[in-house]
Amino acid sequence: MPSPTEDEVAVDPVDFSKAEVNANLTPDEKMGILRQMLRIRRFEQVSLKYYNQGAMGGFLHLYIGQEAVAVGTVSLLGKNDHVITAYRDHGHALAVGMGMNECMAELLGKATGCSRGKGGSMHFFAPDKNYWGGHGIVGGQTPLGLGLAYGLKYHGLKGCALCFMGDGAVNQGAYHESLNLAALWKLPVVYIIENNKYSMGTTLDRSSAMRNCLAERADGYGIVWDIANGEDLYEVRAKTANAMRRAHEQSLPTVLEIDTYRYYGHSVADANAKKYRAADEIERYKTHHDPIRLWKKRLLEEGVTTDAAMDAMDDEIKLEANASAEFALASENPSPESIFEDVYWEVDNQTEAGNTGRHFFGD
Amino acid sequence: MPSPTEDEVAVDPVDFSKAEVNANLTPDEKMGILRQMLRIRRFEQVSLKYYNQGAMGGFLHLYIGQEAVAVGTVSLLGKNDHVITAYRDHGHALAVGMGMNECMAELLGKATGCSRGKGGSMHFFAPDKNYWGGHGIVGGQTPLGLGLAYGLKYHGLKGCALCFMGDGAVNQGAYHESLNLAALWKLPVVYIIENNKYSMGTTLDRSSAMRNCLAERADGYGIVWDIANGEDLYEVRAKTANAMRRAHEQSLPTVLEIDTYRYYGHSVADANAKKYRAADEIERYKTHHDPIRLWKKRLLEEGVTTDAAMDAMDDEIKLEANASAEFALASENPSPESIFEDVYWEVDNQTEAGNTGRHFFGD
Amino acid sequence: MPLITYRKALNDALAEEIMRDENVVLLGEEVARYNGAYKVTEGLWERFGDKRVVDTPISEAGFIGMGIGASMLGIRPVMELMFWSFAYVAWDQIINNAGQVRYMSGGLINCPIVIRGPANGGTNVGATHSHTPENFIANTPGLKVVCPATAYDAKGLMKTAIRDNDPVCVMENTLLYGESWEVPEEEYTIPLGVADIKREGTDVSLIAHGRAVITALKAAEILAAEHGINAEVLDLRSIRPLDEEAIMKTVCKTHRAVLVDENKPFCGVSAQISSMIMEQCFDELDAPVQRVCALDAPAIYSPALEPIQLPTAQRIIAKTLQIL
Amino acid sequence: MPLITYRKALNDALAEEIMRDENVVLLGEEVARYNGAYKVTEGLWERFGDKRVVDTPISEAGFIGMGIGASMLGIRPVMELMFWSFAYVAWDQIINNAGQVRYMSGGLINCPIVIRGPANGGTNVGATHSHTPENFIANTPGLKVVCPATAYDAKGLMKTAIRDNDPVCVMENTLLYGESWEVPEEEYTIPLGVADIKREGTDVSLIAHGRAVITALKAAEILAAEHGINAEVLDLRSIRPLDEEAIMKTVCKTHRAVLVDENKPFCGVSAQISSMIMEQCFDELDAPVQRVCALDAPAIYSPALEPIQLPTAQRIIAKTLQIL
Ligand SMILES: Cc1ncc(C[n+]2csc(CCOP(=O)(O)OP(=O)(O)O)c2C)c(N)n1
Ligand SMILES: Cc1ncc(C[n+]2csc(CCOP(=O)(O)OP(=O)(O)O)c2C)c(N)n1
Ligand SMILES: [Mg+2]
Ligand SMILES: [Mg+2]
Repeated sequence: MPSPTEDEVAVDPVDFSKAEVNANLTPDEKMGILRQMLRIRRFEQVSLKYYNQGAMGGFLHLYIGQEAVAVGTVSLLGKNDHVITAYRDHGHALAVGMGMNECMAELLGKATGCSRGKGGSMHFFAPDKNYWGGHGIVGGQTPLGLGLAYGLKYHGLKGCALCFMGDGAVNQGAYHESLNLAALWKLPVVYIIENNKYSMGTTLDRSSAMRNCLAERADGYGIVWDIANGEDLYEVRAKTANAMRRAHEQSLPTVLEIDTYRYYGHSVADANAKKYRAADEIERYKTHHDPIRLWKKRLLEEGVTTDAAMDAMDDEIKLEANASAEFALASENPSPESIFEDVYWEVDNQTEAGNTGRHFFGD
Repeated sequence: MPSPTEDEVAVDPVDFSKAEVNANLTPDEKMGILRQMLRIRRFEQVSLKYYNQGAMGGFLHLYIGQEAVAVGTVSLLGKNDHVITAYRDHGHALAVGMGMNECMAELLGKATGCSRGKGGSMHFFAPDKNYWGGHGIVGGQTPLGLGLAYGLKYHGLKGCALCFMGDGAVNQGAYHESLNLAALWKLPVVYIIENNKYSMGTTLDRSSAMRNCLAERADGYGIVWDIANGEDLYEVRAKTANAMRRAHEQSLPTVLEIDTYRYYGHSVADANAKKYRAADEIERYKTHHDPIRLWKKRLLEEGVTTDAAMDAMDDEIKLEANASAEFALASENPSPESIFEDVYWEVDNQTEAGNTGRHFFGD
Repeated sequence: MPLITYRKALNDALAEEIMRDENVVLLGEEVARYNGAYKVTEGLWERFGDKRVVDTPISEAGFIGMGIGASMLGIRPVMELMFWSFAYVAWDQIINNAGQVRYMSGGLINCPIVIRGPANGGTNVGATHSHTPENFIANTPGLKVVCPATAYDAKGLMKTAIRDNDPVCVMENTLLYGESWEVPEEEYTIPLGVADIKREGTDVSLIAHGRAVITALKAAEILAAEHGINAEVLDLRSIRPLDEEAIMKTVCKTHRAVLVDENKPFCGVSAQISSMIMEQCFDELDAPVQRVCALDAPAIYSPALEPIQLPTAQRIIAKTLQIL
Repeated sequence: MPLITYRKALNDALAEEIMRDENVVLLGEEVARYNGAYKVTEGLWERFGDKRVVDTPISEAGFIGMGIGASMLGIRPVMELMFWSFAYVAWDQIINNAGQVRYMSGGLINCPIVIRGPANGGTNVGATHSHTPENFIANTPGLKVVCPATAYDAKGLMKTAIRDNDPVCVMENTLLYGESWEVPEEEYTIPLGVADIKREGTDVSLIAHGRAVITALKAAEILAAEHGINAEVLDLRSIRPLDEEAIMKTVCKTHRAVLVDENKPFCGVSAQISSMIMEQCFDELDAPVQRVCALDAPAIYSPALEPIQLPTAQRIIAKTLQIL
């Protein structure tokens, strides 16, 4: 059903490891991919522990189970490729190279957090790493992603914007407006629908009408689309590479739907996490479809590494994660005065504009 | 390209006059259709005259050229079928049977207007005739139309909502949210895209990305769609009847795109009306595709009537239109106090709720 | 009277109205099978079934607009916004369709719809999730808005809102859902547009709505205990319609007012109240009316800081002492 | 100085900024080939081409959000809303994305975007097309908003808005587009946050913004001619940032104020100004501050009535006489 176009790279339908982007991977790069997936998982497991201890406020939406999507896609990014996503954003943040320290500190609302304690779990940002957040309003980031692509094209840069979203987000109007604009103006944006089959407690079939899949709605705008199995890192990379090439070479958008699964509830506060999904469904995914487990198996099969080496890597990452918690706990809270910082650029930078007229009211 | 389904009525592809809804039309009914189209045209021609004289404010969006769409579709409505449209709403208003007097008076902002002078050209309403307006925000009426369908289904009534919109409106997010809901909940709504090929001065290809047509976007939601030639009354009726049957019998939505054309500018204030369209394009439509001219030709061919009879009808309607202007001009302006009427039902009806607390501020 | 939570009071109100009127239908994200993101609709889907309690996709403009359309046909939809903050994706539907269609039709149409959900900061969910748009709703003639501060008020106002023939926005508060108050077992309703003196006093009027009422009551206790000041606390309950008389009455009684709301200051509800007091009882005032609002920045996430961004008893006390 | 129209002044400002900074791009419905629904962008597409002046589909949420995203990468989009009323379909993008992203990112991002278009009633386009949301925008820390009343101000403020590194909303007025004022030929800018005394006076301060300034000036002339009252007219120009000092100064000078705006009364801009005056110069006031706003109903269509729904010189005069 996906609409193949002539610019598609022919890939072996059963083995995406042969796709050019994968065939060229060095053993080091393959280990790097494992490292990133493990960093996400261990970071989030530690965050969960502290959330449950009451060290954080608000929501904590865990990405565990979906790691291959963020890591596989982000592993392809070049200098002018940008990333933006929704509130389930820890995975993408770590994948683009953010440090666990500033991420964990953000969860604890500390001044050392990546967003200085102002954003929390849903709002990680690292523009220096082409990472534009972290957005809490479902679908709200989809026009922003388009804007990144517009900016690239305006500047004449060969790059693209990967704009991630959930399966529930496809029913927000802003996304459809964005699809039309992307197609009309040939903007290099790749919409990646991380289809984990639930929007909160609502199953896909109760939230979205479709013919065969969500990405297919792109057809109506003449946008090329594809679906990928999110447990297979090679497939994620191969199909994302196609979309990115389409963006880079032809300045065309793509909608890529990636099948995946989250192990935890919608957020940690989701009391119903085990009610709307059968326990064995979750078990089945953990056992048979876990992206980290499957990637490890691959690496062993390919003779890239050994169990011992992977365990050592994992241990090191666990230490890193725990250390980030120490760092975050030891960090200062933001000062009360900082409440009024980061509202206006002109005020923060004490420009003449920032010093003219009253910018803040009340007292 | 339209997606045919088994419930479609087989119609002769070249002659829609054979479709059941058309084959059963009596001569009187056929003359009734002509009458309604003429009423729209003559009403608007008179309104244009008074608009140009400065008797009206705001906008005047003329429907002339598109008459077969409103009249053809509305001619099929039964007791539980409802209509809602955008700001180009005079045609639908007259087609559902509103009087020229209250419509013309509304244009002049008089107390005798259908909306008591509060709505103007864009906001004609007649709930007693199942006509729910007249809405000025592009696409804003599309969820309302869905709500009418929801209400019908909730009440267990066999009916449907015809929700009209322009070709430019398909790019508003609310429409897409509505499509998903319509499909998901099987709501008896028919979205009718009156594709007159321009949204203000923007041509279709500069506003909408598509594969083949606008209606096709419905595919992504698994909604049946179709396209119709809006100059052919029989075709409009045949295809609308299919959609309505689908709504009535199966409680399913349809998107029906009807090709049509407006002779005047976007609104009468559209100074560029002749800049973004070649003069001969407009001429061609008037000469070869005018729905009234074509319908008259049909009626003559079918021997339903004579030129003289049609001329007599037209004269009578012109009188009616002119009389409506007299009526409107002679009507009173609304009183200044009426500014505060029709804001709250409870206040208007002087209920206890309406008399409790302050409802209006300032003085 | 039994003590029940604000959440349960709302739940009871919804259940009672569903039973009373077959046109009442609840719609919203996760309201049915999930029992509501904040459990306000708990058990209702099980009791009343698919027709009366409906889960929606994440399409606020679509489903709220749909509810408005259905209300034109006499359905009485009660729409849950998981957060009122999400109303901004449906803003056009709320302001232009629910708010203006009666007017534009010269009174031919009315929209008996209720839009409800929590509108508050204080739970560390960040700037996009902490809006309190009662000021904007009240700015719009055609709409009504209430902000109950207690379980008793929540139930009584919700029932009235559902029976009202105009669009009513009910702004609840996640921080209050779990708090308990006395609520009678027998049926009652509370009219819109009637404020409530939550504490009698003589020296100063603290005028508030929503959770700010609770904060004001705390401040009043401290003012009494530590400063010998006897504050009256007026709970507006309903913002539009507004009980202007009650405001004037308390101000004429105490001659001093401190207004408390959780809006951002610029054009917050308290700005309106202040300007009204100015216009209508200037000569009664012994001191300028003071305002205590949220600190004027987007809602901060940091759990250490967010509590001080909202009005605190301390800030209310400081403002009060300033004018006494 | 040449007399030029408000429209032309904006057009010149846009042209000059397009030439000055290659990152400035105009986007909006009909802004390019059609020359703008209200001709503000007339000739710009012909002069500057497809890259710099871009027609958009009718997708306000999509294209405004896109502009915000592009601004994060250093583009300086100037987005036209054909009417500010249409902002409500893009409200989430404006409030939550343009308004909050800097804060939520701890200052890592800024959005140098301008959103502009007319925001006014008075042209018989009905309730959905006549919104004046400067109060809501100003309620939102993170956003800025200006409402020029003259061609001179329109040009100077527009240029500053485009150069400002924060999101700035410029609210124009279709009734002013065709009016002319003196505008210097040499380049100038007007800082945001600086009010302007449009008429010196001693007896009462008329404080206004946007077209209400023109109405206030008319009222001042009549007050002088017919009542011997010398009114000062302060034009706020910029609502956020706000020139509070100028407000206090004029009030301390005249000791009486009548506030005029075209907002609906409940939480209109004048409510905020009134409450500020109350808090900060209560003792300077010889009479309660008065407000003149739009009559509190959705904008009526009727051309016979709409003019009286907006503030009139007569209403300003009546309020003034009441406190003098
Ligand atoms: C406009 C809006 N409506 C509702 C919500 C509340 N909400 C947050 S996440 C969510 C579910 C989204 O599901 P999906 O898009 O599938 O993403 P996932 O959580 O599965 O990653 C909902 C309803 C919101 N944040 N924004
Ligand atoms: C949300 C919104 N954006 C812009 C406008 C201004 N506007 C009114 S009609 C129109 C063109 C609509 O074209 P189309 O949908 O094709 O309908 P037609 O006028 O051809 O009947 C525009 C841009 C509006 N009313 N609402
Ligand atoms: Mg999901
Ligand atoms: Mg059109």
